[in-house]
Amino acid sequence: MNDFPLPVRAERSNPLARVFDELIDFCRARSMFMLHYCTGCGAIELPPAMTSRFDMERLGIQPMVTPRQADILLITGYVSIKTLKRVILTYEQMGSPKYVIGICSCTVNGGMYWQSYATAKKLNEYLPVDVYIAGCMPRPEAVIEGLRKLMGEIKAGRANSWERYFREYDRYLAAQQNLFGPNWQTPTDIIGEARDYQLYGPGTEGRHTELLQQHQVPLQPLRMTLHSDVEKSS
Amino acid sequence: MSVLDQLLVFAFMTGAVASFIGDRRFAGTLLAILYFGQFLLLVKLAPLGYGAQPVVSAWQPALFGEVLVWRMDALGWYFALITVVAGWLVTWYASGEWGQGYRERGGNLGLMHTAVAANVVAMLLLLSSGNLLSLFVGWELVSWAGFLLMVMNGRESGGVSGPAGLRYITYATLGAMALLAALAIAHHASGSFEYIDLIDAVDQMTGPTRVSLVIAFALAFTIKMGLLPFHLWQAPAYAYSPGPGGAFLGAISSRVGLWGLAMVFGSLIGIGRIAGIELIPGWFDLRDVFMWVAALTIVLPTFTALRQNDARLLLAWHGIGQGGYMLLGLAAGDALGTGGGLMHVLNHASYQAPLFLAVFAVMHRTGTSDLNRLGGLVARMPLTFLVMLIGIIGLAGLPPMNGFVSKYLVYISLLRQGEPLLFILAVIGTLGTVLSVFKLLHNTFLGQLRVEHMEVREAPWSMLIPMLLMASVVVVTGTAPGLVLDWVASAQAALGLPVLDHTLGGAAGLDMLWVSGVLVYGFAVGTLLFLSGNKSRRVHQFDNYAGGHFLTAENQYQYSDQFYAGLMHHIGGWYRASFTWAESVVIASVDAMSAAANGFFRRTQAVFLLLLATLGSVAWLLWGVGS
Amino acid sequence: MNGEVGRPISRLLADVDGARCERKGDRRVRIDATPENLPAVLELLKGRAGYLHLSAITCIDWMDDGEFELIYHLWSYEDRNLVSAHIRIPREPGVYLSVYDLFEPAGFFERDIHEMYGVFFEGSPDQEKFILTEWNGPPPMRKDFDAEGWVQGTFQWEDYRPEWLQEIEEKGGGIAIKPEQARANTRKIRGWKQ
Amino acid sequence: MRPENYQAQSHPPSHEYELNFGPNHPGIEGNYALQVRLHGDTVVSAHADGGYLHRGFEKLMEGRLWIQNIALVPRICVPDPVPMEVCYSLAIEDISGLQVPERAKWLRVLQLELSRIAAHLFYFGGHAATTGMYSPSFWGVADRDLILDRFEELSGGRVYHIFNIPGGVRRDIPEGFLGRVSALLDYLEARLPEYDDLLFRNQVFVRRSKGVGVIDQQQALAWGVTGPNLRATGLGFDVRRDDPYLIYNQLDFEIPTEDSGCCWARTLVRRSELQQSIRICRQVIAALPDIGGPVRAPIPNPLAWNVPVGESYTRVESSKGELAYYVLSTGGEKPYRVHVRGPSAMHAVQVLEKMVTGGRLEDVAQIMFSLDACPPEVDR
Amino acid sequence: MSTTHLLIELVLMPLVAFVVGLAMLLMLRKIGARLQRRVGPPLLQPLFDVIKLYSKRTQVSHGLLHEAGIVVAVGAYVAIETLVPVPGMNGIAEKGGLILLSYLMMVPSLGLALGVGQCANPNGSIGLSRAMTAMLAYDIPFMLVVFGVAWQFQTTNLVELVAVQQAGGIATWGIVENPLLAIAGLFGLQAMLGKQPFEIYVAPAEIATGPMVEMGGKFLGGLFVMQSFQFYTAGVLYTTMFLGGGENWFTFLIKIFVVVAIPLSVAFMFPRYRTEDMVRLVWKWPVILALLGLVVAVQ
Repeated sequence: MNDFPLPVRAERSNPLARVFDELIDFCRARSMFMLHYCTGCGAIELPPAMTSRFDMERLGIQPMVTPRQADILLITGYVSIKTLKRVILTYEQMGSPKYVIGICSCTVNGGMYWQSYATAKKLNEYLPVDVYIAGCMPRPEAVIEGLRKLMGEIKAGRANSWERYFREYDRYLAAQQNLFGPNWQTPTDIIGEARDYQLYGPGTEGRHTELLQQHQVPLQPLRMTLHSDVEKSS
Repeated sequence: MSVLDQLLVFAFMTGAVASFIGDRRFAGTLLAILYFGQFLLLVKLAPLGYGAQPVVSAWQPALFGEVLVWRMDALGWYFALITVVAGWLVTWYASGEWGQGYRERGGNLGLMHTAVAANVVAMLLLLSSGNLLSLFVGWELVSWAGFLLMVMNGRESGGVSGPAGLRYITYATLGAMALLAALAIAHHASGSFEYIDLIDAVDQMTGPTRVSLVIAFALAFTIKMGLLPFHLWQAPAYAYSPGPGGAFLGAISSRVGLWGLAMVFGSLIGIGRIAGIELIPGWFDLRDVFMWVAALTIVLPTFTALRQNDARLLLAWHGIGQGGYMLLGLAAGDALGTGGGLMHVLNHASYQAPLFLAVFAVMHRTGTSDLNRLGGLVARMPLTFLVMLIGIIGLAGLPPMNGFVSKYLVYISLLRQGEPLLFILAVIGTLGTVLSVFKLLHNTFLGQLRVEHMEVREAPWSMLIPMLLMASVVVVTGTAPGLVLDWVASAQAALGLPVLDHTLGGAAGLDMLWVSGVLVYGFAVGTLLFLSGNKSRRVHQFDNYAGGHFLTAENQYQYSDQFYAGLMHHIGGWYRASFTWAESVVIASVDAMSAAANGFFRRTQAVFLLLLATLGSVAWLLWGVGS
Repeated sequence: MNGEVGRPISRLLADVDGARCERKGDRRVRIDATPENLPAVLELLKGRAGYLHLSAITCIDWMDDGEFELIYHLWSYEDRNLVSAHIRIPREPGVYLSVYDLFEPAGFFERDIHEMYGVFFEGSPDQEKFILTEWNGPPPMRKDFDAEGWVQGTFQWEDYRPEWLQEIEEKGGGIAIKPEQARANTRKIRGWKQ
Repeated sequence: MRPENYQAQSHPPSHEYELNFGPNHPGIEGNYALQVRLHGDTVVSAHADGGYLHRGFEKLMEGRLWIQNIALVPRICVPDPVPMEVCYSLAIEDISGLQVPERAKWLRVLQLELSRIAAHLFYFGGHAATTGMYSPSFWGVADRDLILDRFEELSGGRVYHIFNIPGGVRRDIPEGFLGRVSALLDYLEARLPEYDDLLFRNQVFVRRSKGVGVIDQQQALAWGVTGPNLRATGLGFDVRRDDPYLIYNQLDFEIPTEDSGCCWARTLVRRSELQQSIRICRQVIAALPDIGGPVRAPIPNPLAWNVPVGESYTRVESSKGELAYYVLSTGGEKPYRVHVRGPSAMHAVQVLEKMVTGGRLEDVAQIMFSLDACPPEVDR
Repeated sequence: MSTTHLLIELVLMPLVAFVVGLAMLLMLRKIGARLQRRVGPPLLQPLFDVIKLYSKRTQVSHGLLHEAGIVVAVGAYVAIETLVPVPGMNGIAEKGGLILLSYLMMVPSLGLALGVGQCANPNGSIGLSRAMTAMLAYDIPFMLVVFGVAWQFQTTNLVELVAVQQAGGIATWGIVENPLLAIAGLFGLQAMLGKQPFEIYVAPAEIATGPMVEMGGKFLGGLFVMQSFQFYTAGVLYTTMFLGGGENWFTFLIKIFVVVAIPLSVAFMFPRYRTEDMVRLVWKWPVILALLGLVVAVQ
């Protein structure tokens, strides 16, 4: 399944840089902003995990409102196809490093809705998933345990599966196109982003991105243009 | 021939050139050069700004046995400098693509140039008037020159400018009548039209005479300045003038009213004597009346501006409100207040003109100044945005721009005099301005770029450079207000007011050099902090949070109409209750009067009837506003 | 009171041809009506007997009979009685009248039935899709739509063979399940078209 | 989804603009969307958009055994799952004529009311959070957790209990359970005054919610509003009393009503209901020791159980309103048709759209929450 | 004062403000946690948040202005910190004064407004319009308070203000001399910090955190920094006006933390008002109190 194994954080030779990297990873692990997006019924166990009884904030986890602000996307339960589109858009709008946690059995393989025409089955076909927390539904302790596991992975510099989305975009796009049809597109520019982050890999572009580029209207960012620039171009 | 004569002749020459070849393609450039010549002559007069003796014109014609005298002092020079620079830069602005576009749209470019030049000449004549007679002549010229500029834009403004101009000239005639009355009183008391005789005579006047003299002068000048309750003519008249003309009018034209009031408060009658006229003994004197009028002039038009959806009207209403600060400072009477008030004239001109020009640049490119049809233009017109940004910070009176300095002086003056209510009204005006100008900036330049504006280009350099020059004045005089305060101090000295003790960085415990310095330092720290993060990645505006939905060009995703809806739920009723009602009454009456005047004018004894009609309308107006 | 409720309804419906009334329980009455007289029945129930509350409209697909059954569940706050009015309409073309003008809640139920069964209600205010806005297949609640088959065809049920399992399998352990033996196959269910 | 059109030619002037409440928005309850068009901060029109939680329950249930579906039904409404199980079981019992033992009935009532309390505690927090006050949700969710603990003790599941099956409940209560429930009720009652101080008597909250989102009784009846939302308009209709099931006709409880029909009234009704539920629970706890006997009627082999031919329209009162199941059996091992009539389906679509329109942006989320609509129940 | 000394102060003052401000952010969250019966975040949580946000790989920006807005918002507060005197450090406080400071404190908001404006999101724009309205609302009582304090002590210079109050001891503190103004000021502080019941411009349930809606990574981090500066500045300003400034760092820190703790504690017990209700409230009670205080001050 993993055609392109991801490198663990490269150890830098400069000890100062190493300490710096470790500090950043430590802070990333200790400050996880999760997106306030109740995708499925597992979301009902998040309020207990967040509120007075289990108090996620003591671990530095707090809910955030928009994808831009968040680090973790919690997929709490089954994702219907309609939701999955929004989830993918949301995921692409989040700022990397970003982590996806699949909560509930339904995200693993469709769970008890395996024969439903409306839900997507395996979440990791569409998005790189860092941690799965199985159960229907997992208890708040399990959710926190899963988050702690993710914390450990981040601290150790191993939680890099967000890079997979850039390196193997074609594969994820294939699954998305399979489900949503060939016209599927989002306003984000994953390939350009992959180039920006030096994550452009052999799997970034392929058959499916070609299909995407055929019909996608590329949304170039609105550059500030001065008089002279436009004069030249026009 | 003194330098003043050279200046006046040069100005006449500019006007003549404009009227003969103003519609040629190269005329704008030529005229800009001629204005620059005027500017150089003014620079030659610069010693006036540093305490030199007034310069007298050699040409002193007699009229009905009285001599017309022109003499430029520090105050006049200060105002003349602003006038000529404004005239120069707006002409430059109109000299290139804007002028062509204006002509293509069917505008009479030559007439516009002529009108601007006529305004400059008239104002120079007025500002250098040496006695009451030349004052009156200059006054009339300024009124009619302004009228010319206001009404010439009938077609482009959709027929709005004509009625607006007519309304203006009605008010202006009333002002002229008042000035005539003041002249009559003055001549009666002093036996001559000379300022010095009048100053001597004021002391011997009886109370009622003095009061009526002050009121007559004040009426004349406040109407021109657009102070409450005579402010209703100004906004539409300025807003619908052709672009550079509107900018010129908005920047300086109405400030001749303040010039007049400065003369009255300073040399002619004296603020001390005005304060001596007690309306409620021990509580309320005539100076308080001026201060309260000024304070209300700050607040009410500002909050009217808040409701405007047309960028030009919004700015024009603010122009009225800013006049309140100047008068408030002047009426405060001490060195700080008058210094702040006088400095605000230059400051106001320096940001109001580029703001108008920026709006007209946007109009030039997009064809509209309706705030609900714009948005997101910062990506397409960044320099125009910069000009507007600097302008609005100045207009709102936030540090480090120059608008803050002059307002600060006024605030401190009020603080020292223990006037909390006036102080808070001035603050409310500032806050209202912040709200209103942010709406202007947001709705024009921020938010979603509309699809029909995707291909819009930045304004041409012929328009940008004058705007940027003026905007740079805002920054420079904000950082080093001492440059202007020197001139202001000389003007104060010329008026016989207490002179402001200042440094290059400011006055009254304020040092803008330091403040600007730490702001730059702070921005540098902020930039360093910002750059310490990873490089940012630009995204398209459709790549945006919409509750998880996909944004497309079909979504209307821009908040601009009813921008302060929450506030208006609270104060919206106050507008309906008082203000728009009065406005509609006045508009309706003025319209009726204009129509009647038009009818009369086509009869035989035109002049007489016009005079009669104007007087009648004025009386009716006064009654209408007063009740 | 409860026992008496059935009778007034039957009296009420005496004028309507082809409407039969049957008491099913303490507070349950079943009416069998025809597509033609159902609006009249409902109007009578609402106007004369105070059946103000349309609790639900149920649609049943009798594929073998080529009919849809529509059941209108009405509740009377006064009588405290629930009436279910049954009608059958032909499966093709699957068009019926809306009762929105009588019962506003019908707007939602008719919209729901429209997208789930493809029954079109004439006069309903909004027959736009609500739930299945991004679904292009046939109306899924019809019996001839094979959800499981669709799922099998759409999703890849690749083997769950993580690395650790592969290691075990290489060593001869583990349980390899062939796709055709996996539980996710289509079982024959009565009334289903394969 | 709209066609991705990034190249429109021109825009109308932006007097109106769009905002999307949801699916990813803190002002929406769960995964649901409400698109509003606004002028200033006044809502011009609103368009509910559901289906994000659609799983096709009704289709799924046609493909599963009667007994398998018991595991499926509580998932239809996550915050208040017990009524789903009970209603489905009641329907099957109605069709097959199973006689439920008396003790099981009382146990079901106990669960139903505990579930209602839990749902209402959850609701208070949600409603307060839409007005910017987060402390009640922290308290409410934590107190609700204590109820979940009791459910866990009873059934092994915190949220989905799957405790009610056709014929009764799965097993009898553990030793000392009633005492612990009783202590929990004491605790909740002691907490209520604190909630009153924090929320229901909070003047800012009253100012925010009073007179907002008003439905009058006529509109409520016409729009098919049920449950606490209907009772907040002054009509004391409750399925528990007016169409009694289980043993509700043997219990002594009141139907609280309010007259104003605004968000504030809806919250107050739920607050009073919470007290009534505690009262009911206390009656059950008092009565249960005296009711012996089995907790489950014998049913055939559940894996090969062909429920006899028949149909049933069964209603219960969930915390959101009138919940009904239409179950049709053709005598097979699987249901031929199960139709779930959730109360939220009415509240969250037509009623919400109508109530939000003409209102204020500030109140959109509040109105949505005060209706206590449950999106999974709408989408099914 | 030597130039070196001044330069050190210019560096040190914002740094101290940042550290103390972060501690105040922590205090905010701790107070909330305690009121909600929780443990709350660990001690260095705000620092972790800021470092993490600055180290995000993706930094989504909608354009130059979006970036400049954050720079201005943070930078203006850095400048402001050098204008408020703290024990042992006056910075350039003598070059400004109360009125300059009141106006300078609008500059960060303006910077933020520019940045948010380019995000092209109506949620943000509504947030801005509400923030501006809130500013109009609370600045009126606040400026009255400023006027009253300046009149009371006959100076707008913060250094002199502190000196006068410290010379006379507690009896000359603003809060003792004119408690009405102090209460009005506290009211204004609540609104200035944008906490409930005046939290109209963040309002997650209505406009999805308003101005912050498109802010991620270092942009959000910048806002965190800005907020920490804001808490600190508000605390110091209030302390300087009413509590005699700081004799030494120990009492000074106690004072500013207590001052800031009051609005933060109130925040967790109220919902937010609607905009017009907020304006009405702020224009009523604080203004009346401030006017009464002015009467007292002028007497």
